[in-house]
Amino acid sequence: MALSREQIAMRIAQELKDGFYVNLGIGIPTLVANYVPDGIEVMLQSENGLLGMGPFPTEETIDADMINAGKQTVTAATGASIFSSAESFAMIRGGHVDLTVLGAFEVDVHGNIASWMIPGKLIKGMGGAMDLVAGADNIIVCMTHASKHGESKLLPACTLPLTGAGCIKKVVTDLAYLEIEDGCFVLKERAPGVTVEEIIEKTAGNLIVPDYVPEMTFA
Amino acid sequence: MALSREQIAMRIAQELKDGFYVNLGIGIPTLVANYVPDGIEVMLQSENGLLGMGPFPTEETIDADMINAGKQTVTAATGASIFSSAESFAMIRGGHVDLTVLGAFEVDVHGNIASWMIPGKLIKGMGGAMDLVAGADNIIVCMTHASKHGESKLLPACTLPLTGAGCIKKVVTDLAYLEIEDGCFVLKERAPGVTVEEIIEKTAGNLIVPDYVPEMTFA
Amino acid sequence: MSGFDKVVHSYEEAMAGLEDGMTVLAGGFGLCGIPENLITQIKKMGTRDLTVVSNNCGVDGFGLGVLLEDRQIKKMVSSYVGENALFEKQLLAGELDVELTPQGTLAEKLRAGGAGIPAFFTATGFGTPVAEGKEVREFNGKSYILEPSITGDFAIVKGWKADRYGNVVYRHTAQNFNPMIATAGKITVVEVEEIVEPGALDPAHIHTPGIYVDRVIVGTFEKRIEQRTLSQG
Amino acid sequence: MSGFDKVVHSYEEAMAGLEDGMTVLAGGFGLCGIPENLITQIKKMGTRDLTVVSNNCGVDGFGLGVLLEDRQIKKMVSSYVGENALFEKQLLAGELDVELTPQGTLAEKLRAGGAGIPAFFTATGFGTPVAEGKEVREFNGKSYILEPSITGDFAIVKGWKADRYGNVVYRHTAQNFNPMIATAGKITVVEVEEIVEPGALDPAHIHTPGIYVDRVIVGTFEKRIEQRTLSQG
Repeated sequence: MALSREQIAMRIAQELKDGFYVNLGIGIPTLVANYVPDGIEVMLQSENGLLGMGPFPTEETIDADMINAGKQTVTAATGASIFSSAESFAMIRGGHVDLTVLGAFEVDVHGNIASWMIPGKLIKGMGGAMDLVAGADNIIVCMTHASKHGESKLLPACTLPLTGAGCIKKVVTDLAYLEIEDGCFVLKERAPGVTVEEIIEKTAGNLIVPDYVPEMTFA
Repeated sequence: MALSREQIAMRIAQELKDGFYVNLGIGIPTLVANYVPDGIEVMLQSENGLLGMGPFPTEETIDADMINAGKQTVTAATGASIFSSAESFAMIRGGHVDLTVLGAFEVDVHGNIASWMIPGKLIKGMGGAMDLVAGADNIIVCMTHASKHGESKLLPACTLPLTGAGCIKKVVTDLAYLEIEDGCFVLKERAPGVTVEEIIEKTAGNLIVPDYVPEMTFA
Repeated sequence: MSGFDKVVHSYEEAMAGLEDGMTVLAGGFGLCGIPENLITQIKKMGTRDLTVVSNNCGVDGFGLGVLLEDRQIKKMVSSYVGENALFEKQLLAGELDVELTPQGTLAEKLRAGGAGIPAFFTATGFGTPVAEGKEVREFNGKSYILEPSITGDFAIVKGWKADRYGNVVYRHTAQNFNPMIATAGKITVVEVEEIVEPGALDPAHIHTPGIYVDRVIVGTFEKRIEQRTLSQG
Repeated sequence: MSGFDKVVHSYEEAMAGLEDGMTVLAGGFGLCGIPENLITQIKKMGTRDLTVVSNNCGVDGFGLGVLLEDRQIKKMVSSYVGENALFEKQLLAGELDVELTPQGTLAEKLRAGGAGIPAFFTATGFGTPVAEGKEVREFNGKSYILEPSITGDFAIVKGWKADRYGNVVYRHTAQNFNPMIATAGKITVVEVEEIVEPGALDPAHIHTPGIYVDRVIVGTFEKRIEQRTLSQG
């Protein structure tokens, strides 16, 4: 069975380590915050200028001046700091964020990512995504393995305008966890009940399949 | 009579305007703060990270954590702000300081200034002087017109390593106030009792002398 | 001795000198920390052919979106311009030019502009459409592109508290782009919720030192919320 | 759950990992805001062949000056190195290499290093010995030189108060180079006068967010004054 959005988030959350500073993109990445493993503390960085994002506010504490990068009203956690956009991207560009999780339209075997523009449709803009992928060493891309029409999103080469070049090493899809090495996708884990054959079929880019591909486990 | 150090400072202080942000170098420039004209308020910027430098402290208020760029203990004036060295030089380099006053070994007709190094003697370093002269539009150099041995410090071309190239337009010496225009010194004012002939004699760089050169006046 | 009393008492005074064709830098992220009333004043003035640099362009009918209604904006420099139907329409009709700039690069361009840095290298955008026509250079085996800085004729900023010297503090995440914007305008206008007495702001905790600020005005703000999200229970 | 408890309890722990030949970035301006005890620890450790980046090199017998006594410093990157006889002696004897860097360029190099900017253009130093061997480029008719950024293996920082998350505030002008230094070290160690409870620091007024800080230690400080100047009467 393909993973649900929540399960994708749960699998990504297994990559968190105690003391990590983490930037979570909009959509499935945001859900990762709900599955931080027990015994682990992470701090969420929001690129509009908040390190230490807390939960959503209540009717009593809601404040138009306290939002996250998704423009949602939030709170500040204990130990938070608030700063300018320049300082925020100094952290991001300077490689100080330990893990960045974001969605994508396509990734390819060279670690390229396309996530911000579909020519012919309106361009909404890249926001902070280009800075995030250029600045981070540790990025997890999460997306469905294939489009609704069955077209692979894991490609030999991205077809859409890039967000970043050669910067992606880890991908979690609804079918698998893969790493990108030496111009190939390497299949590391498969979703429970999903066959290696299905993954092979839905991966357009060069795929290395080890002899044994474990199923993901969820606590 | 050549101007005293205090008179040089007084003459420079006449260039202050209400609302100016001013950076004063070490030595005679520091004295300018003592002669701010009545009815005028200026704020002093100290490049170690203080905008709004106040007077020296008392025995009661002295604080090792509150110094100026000359490493003297100071106080903060009302309306002061304190910030990092990067922010301080963002102000300076970005041209936000209205007037910079500093000393020099030599200036020349091209607006070059040498103030930080005498080869063969020890090099102590340029500190913030190179940033100050590169960032400011409005700089007044103050110095003695000639060395103790009578050698002019207003030259056709600086002989010492430069602090900045083509950045000086105004010079106040113990003998005269001069401006630098189109590769010449232009004699604007002379010290009370100092003859045009003495200034000509002690100015090695090309000097333009208008028909009438007024004496400086001090209130 | 009025040199350090930067407080003005009308929005006309606050925006005096703004002319057709100028570049306006506007603080804010989404609708958070935007100079609402200074934008409204630009709408009232009817100034045209503006180049506006701001992370976003407001929404239909609020924030910078209101300047689209009478086509006052010729060009937008932003990182994200979604959530605005009128923007989309004018862009597709070729009535509006847009220069999309990565958010961190935009923030740094504004900081650099205010700090006298004309250009800097960044890895952001290398290998993407953003890099087109830009110099690429390697440092320590990684590729970077050269990005020029941004300055403007006017900077319009939303602060929380200011004193008459123009020292400003921002409230929570309404800080965002405002501090950099404040440094990069030939004329910087800050509107705030409260003007405090000289000395009331702690010198060590001023976000924008007064040296960057030309005019301060106190206003009232709607502070519209874009995504009202509340905790469950 | 100790990931965000960055407090260490000995200076040995604070400087663990420092090795011969490393680059150390040290905060402070003159003797103001210097990490006195972290410097003393380096002296104790006897680490050699260090490249030290700091605006100044202390004075004879205090601050970074103590690292000259056993010739632990191979190279200094500074803007001003006066007031230090031993420094002068070692420099003239060819035992010490010094790279003089304009103060504002030094501050910006450190900020850029921490912010992932490998190089930037500045007008500072154009036409002077500082520009030798550096690329010159014109922007809007003015000449600028390209300056590379600086990062280090260790950053040693003096703060006032910190919490266990590594959030730091500085006191008065003891701030100076410390915030940029804090961002530019692979390992950043901050010594402070007081460690406060989580939540005690106002999030909007933290000078150095904890993301830059690896270790925090509380110490006592001599805070020597270089130029004791008092008002007349």
